[in-house]
Amino acid sequence: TIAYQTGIDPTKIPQADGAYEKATGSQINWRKFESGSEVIAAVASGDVVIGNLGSSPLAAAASRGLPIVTFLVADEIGDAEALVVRNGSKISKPQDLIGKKVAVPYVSTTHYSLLASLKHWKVDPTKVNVLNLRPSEITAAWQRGDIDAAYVWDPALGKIKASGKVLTSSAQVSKWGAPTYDIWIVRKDFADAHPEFVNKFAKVSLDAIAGYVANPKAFIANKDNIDKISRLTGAAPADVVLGLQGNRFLTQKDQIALLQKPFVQAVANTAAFLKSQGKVDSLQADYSPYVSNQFVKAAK
Amino acid sequence: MSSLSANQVTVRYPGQTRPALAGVSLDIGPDDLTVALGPSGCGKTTLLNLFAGFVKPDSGTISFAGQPVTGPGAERAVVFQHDALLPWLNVRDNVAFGLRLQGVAKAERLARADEVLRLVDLPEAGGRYSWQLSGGQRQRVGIARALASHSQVLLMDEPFGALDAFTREQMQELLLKVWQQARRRIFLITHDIEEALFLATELVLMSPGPGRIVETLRPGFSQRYRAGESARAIKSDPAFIALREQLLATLFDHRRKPEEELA
Amino acid sequence: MSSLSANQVTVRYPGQTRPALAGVSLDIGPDDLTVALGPSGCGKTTLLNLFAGFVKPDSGTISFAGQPVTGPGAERAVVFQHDALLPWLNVRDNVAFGLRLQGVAKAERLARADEVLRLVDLPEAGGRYSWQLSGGQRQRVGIARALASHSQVLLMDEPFGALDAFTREQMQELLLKVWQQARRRIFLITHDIEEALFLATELVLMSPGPGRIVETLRPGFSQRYRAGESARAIKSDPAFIALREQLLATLFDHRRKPEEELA
Amino acid sequence: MNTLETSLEQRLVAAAPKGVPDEIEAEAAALSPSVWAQYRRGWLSGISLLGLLALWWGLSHSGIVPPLFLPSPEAVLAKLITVSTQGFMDATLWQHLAASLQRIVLALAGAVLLGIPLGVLMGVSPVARGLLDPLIEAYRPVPPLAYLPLIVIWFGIGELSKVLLIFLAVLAPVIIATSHGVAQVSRNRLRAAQTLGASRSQLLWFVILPEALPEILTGIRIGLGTGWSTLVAAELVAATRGLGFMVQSAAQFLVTDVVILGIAVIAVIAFALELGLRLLQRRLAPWHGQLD
Amino acid sequence: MNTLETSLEQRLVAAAPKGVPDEIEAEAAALSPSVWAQYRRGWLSGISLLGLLALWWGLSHSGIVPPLFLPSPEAVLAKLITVSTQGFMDATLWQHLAASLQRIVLALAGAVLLGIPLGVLMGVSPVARGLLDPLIEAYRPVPPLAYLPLIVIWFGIGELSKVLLIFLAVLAPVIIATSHGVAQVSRNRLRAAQTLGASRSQLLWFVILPEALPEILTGIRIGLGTGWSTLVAAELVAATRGLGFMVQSAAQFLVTDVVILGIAVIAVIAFALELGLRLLQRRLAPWHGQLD
Ligand SMILES: Nc1ncnc2c1ncn2[C@@H]1O[C@H](COP(=O)(O)OP(=O)(O)OP(=O)(O)O)[C@@H](O)[C@H]1O
Ligand SMILES: Nc1ncnc2c1ncn2[C@@H]1O[C@H](COP(=O)(O)OP(=O)(O)OP(=O)(O)O)[C@@H](O)[C@H]1O
Ligand SMILES: [Mg+2]
Ligand SMILES: [Mg+2]
Repeated sequence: TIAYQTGIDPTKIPQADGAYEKATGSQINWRKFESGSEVIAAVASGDVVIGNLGSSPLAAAASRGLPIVTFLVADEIGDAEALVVRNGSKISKPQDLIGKKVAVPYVSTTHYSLLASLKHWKVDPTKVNVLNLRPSEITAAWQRGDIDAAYVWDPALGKIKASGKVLTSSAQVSKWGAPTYDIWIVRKDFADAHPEFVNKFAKVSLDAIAGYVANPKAFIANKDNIDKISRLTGAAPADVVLGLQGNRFLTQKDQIALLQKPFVQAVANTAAFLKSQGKVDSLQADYSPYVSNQFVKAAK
Repeated sequence: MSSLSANQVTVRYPGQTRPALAGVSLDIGPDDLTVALGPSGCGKTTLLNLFAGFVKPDSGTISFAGQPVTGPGAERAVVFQHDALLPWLNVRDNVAFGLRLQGVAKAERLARADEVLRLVDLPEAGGRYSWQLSGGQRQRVGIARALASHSQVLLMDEPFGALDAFTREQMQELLLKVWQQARRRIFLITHDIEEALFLATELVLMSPGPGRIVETLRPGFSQRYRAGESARAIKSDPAFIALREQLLATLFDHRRKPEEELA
Repeated sequence: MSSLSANQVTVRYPGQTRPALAGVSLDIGPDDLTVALGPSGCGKTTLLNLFAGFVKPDSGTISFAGQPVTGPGAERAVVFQHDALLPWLNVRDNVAFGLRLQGVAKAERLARADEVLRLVDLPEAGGRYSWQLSGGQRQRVGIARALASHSQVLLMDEPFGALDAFTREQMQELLLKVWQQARRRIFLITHDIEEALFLATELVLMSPGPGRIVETLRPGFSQRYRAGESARAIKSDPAFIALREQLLATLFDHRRKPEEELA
Repeated sequence: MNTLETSLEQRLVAAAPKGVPDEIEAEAAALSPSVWAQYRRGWLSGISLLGLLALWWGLSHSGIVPPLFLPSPEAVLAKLITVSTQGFMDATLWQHLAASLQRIVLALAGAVLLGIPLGVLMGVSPVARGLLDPLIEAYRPVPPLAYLPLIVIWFGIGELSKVLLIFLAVLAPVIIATSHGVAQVSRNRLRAAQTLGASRSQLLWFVILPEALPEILTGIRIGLGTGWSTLVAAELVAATRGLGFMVQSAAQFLVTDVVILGIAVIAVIAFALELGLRLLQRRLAPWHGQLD
Repeated sequence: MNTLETSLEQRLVAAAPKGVPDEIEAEAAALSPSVWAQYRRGWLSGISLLGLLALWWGLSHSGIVPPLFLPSPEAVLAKLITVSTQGFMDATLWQHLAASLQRIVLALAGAVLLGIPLGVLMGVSPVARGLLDPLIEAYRPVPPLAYLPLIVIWFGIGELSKVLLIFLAVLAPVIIATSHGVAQVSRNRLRAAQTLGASRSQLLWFVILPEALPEILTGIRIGLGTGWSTLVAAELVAATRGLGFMVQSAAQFLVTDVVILGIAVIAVIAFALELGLRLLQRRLAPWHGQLD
């Protein structure tokens, strides 16, 4: 069984086509999850062996010592997640956020990104009124003018951009040293027992990503692709296009490089950050056991 | 004119082929103590329910003091066959309940309740609850509740059915005193022929299938009691005994002819 | 030995200072039809509840055929003061209920129910529900239910209280027939002195405050009925009438001395 | 709530109806004296639902609420057609409905099969009540969303977890209502049955259960309501089909018309089940509400 | 469920107790004949809770379940101390508790103030029943998670929305139980009061409400349970404090011990409120369960 979320990326195409099944020669149960913490719970229960989630839930899970390995990066989040301030909220620079209401879904990558940007701006997070809202409620609250800013993803992002302006986006935050990713994890015992399955899984994914990276315009122009993604995620076709454009997808070469020191560092940073926020009790001494590029490498 | 009257009333319960009452007329005047006597299921309770306003006739009318009766009202107090006391109130509060509804002050209504409880020979039951009483005690609380109210009519469904002979006679005398002093019209159902004879100014004999009034008597013994004769004396008067035996024979005769009573 | 007996039983209800029964002993033998008579609240129902196994004595013992009574049982059928019929069953099924519990086949038990319903003069009420009956009809269904079962003892709490004179006499005769044929022990509570005299082989007079047995009579008229004399004849026998008047006087005497009956 | 009870007005005023029923219908009529009253009530209910619809229509067309949050009835109707033919999230409306219904029915069956015996036990035995009561009272108030992760960890992400969650929501009301109903059985009727020789189990089957039946059915009805309302929570767990899943997925992508459609379908289906249960209640316990 | 009802066994066997109460205590004793039975029941409840604790301890120490999923009781106890002194998510346990309690109490008060009159109306008038019944039946089964966005758009992200959500969860059981209780008031008692001159409103205050009271309180108790169980959903709406918020955040960070702690606190507080309500029920309706 494999857990996926409704992130928008090219690997949804082989998923829709049944290419994963063909390549691995086994039956795959695809299950959709709402949030990273639920994926973690499912993976922990043993019912799910491979799962898709954001990097900050991963940091939380790894800090709790869950036996999982990150073997593939779906994308690096770019402009698909952004901090938008509402027109009329009188926020023009980061310092204006003080005392304002900023909504994020807690424990999501945007939560991390928001806090990271506040740190970058040297704004005291305790002086900003950070509220926990799910994307659908963010849209509703935004409409009423109950919140002044929000850090979310599409389609809520698209809706609120219409009456606001982007203060920063994850592409920016990434440059400030706090990148966020959508990644795939695998249970360690499963990876040890069936490495070839994980290899094949990585290969199919990488091929799909390569197909997109090679010519994004053509990919998007192909209505068939968009429809498949739309059907799997429930997103409107227009939102699919935005989603694809808003993220940076990494080729095999990039991934091999990333899934070593840099990514371990990113996870460690995230975890340390969560700890400083009092969200995590203790840190692991070393996060490298939770990251491996061997499967991406083997996917040749 | 100021009487409680049923005029050609017919009542048919849902799903029954034969009416429970058919074309019954009865008039309870200001000075009347009307007693209904008749076999089980002949419609006595149904007639009382009509007077009380609990049941509406299918045809015919019920009126009180010239006004049609459309529902229950404080001027017509009822003593139920099965007490219908309020279990969350103690006996005293149950008896005072009618006065409380009328807005009588607490001290006054409780004093009145205690007085009436003495009358029904339950002077010390005031603090109890109805489920702590015996059958006959409950019945007397029900009577006390009706007596404590200032109704103009008393409708009583076998009020003394669960009482021993002595208490019963006490209650009969009490009832006659109330009738005489307060001038209330009274409609009473009983199965006790002696009681019916002793109390009634007007005695109606009813018969089932369909329920109707077959005979009306005016025994007149209650007037003698009112005039000062003692209850014992009246009940052992040979005239009384003769009438009792005669009535008994009538009732038995009526019943010996096989008549179906149930539809 | 095979009798139903109370031995020095005392019952005190929670929160009451005076016991409802104090040191009562009573033995109902195989051929007995014991009748209890006494003022309201003297503990008759309490005594019946002890025999039925509904109430446990605070001291003393209840035993049946040598065995202590620890709870209700099929050998002791009860007719309740307030019917206690099952509202989800029609009259016929209510009457057949005891047989159904015993596993009697449907056709047989319904036939038996119809037969007993005829005996209590309700031949056509079988298909109705209890809430569609008059007070007296309900009471008779309760009697029929107890009669239909094959109990060895019948415990009856004012079973004929809501019946007219004619039906009442019918039921009395029915009861005597049952007693005579089926040889059931019977314990019956009544407020009707004539009824008590007519039915009882043993008549216990009870008195309240605390409840106790003050006198025991053995009238012997039911044996005469069993021997073939007619009910009317017995009841108009001067000996019967004399005893009735005497008993009435006794009861009235007992009561005239003011005794508090409530604690 | 309960179409069975005669209304207060009926009880206050009169017992005798106007018409004279046919002799053949006599018996049946005796059991349902208020056919007319019910007919009139159906009519009133229609009015109030129409009113709700009108309010919705008015609100959505007035422009006070943007269509993103309250799509118009027409839009939802149109969506009904597309979703039921083309589907949403890889399944048609009917497939979603079937998946959810199956879960609800399984959970309900489980809750009834376990809850009624437990409730009876608690109503009958003070020991059972003493032991079980704190357990039920302890789990009952805990929000399903709070123990969702625990359920997933312990029972996985299969159907079991989803059904279990709904089951737990239905169970408590069924147990509570059953034990309440059982504990209120008339003492005199119990005694009467005992003196007719009823064994403990006969007492249960022939007196306690029939008398508690209306209350048990009320408990099931309340339980079914809470069951439906945990549907979304249950289908947060790795569902691929189901109305709750559909609503939740649609909400994530702000496809509000599908959300409202899902809500409406849940309301309609739950209402239909509720009416069915009431009918059952009326069939099984016609005597209910007829006593003094 | 209800400590009020005499148990079946009590009702089956005997009315007369063993001891002879003091004359002074007589009156009081008459109202609570089963003090001893209750004492014994408390003891049994203690056993069953201890059993639960032992099971938990055993499971968590056996190693079958990793502590990440089932922390040991000691760990949770330790967490209780840190969370109540140092706090979690920027607030101490007591602040979370206070925030949630305030919401629950407000919602409960609202539901009682609105639900009882509505329930009475529905129990009394067939017209009100016809009109209101479908509305209640339509909203009742809808999962709160599904209409959360609508609540936010209409009522914002303030306390109102949170309280409203809990309020709606409590309201339905209160209305249902009230209308059910009102509709079951004894016809003869109503008639008796009418013949003593009770006006419509006196009937309501002096007969209908007292008689329906035990059932209304049962409805409130059930409603309070469902209210607690929507706490997490309610506190998804931009809460910064609250037990539901605490549990939800902890679950997302996999801080299982805080999740369990939150669940335990909810259970304990809800249980305490429940016991209070039962006590109230016993005080207000001592006669309940005493009738044949
Ligand atoms: N709700 C009802 N539905 C159908 N039939 C009924 C109903 N109530 C009473 N009856 C029938 O109507 C007839 C008259 O009943 P009613 O209660 O008036 O008799 P009654 O004279 O008071 O008898 P009793 O002396 O036994 O109390 C009876 O045959 C009874 O079976
Ligand atoms: N549950 C109870 N709690 C307290 N006292 C009670 C209870 N039941 C009965 N009593 C009292 O016990 C006494 C005897 O009651 P019991 O019912 O045996 O009288 P009874 O002889 O049957 O009277 P009746 O002829 O009026 O039915 C009465 O004084 C009554 O008030
Ligand atoms: Mg009658
Ligand atoms: Mg008695």
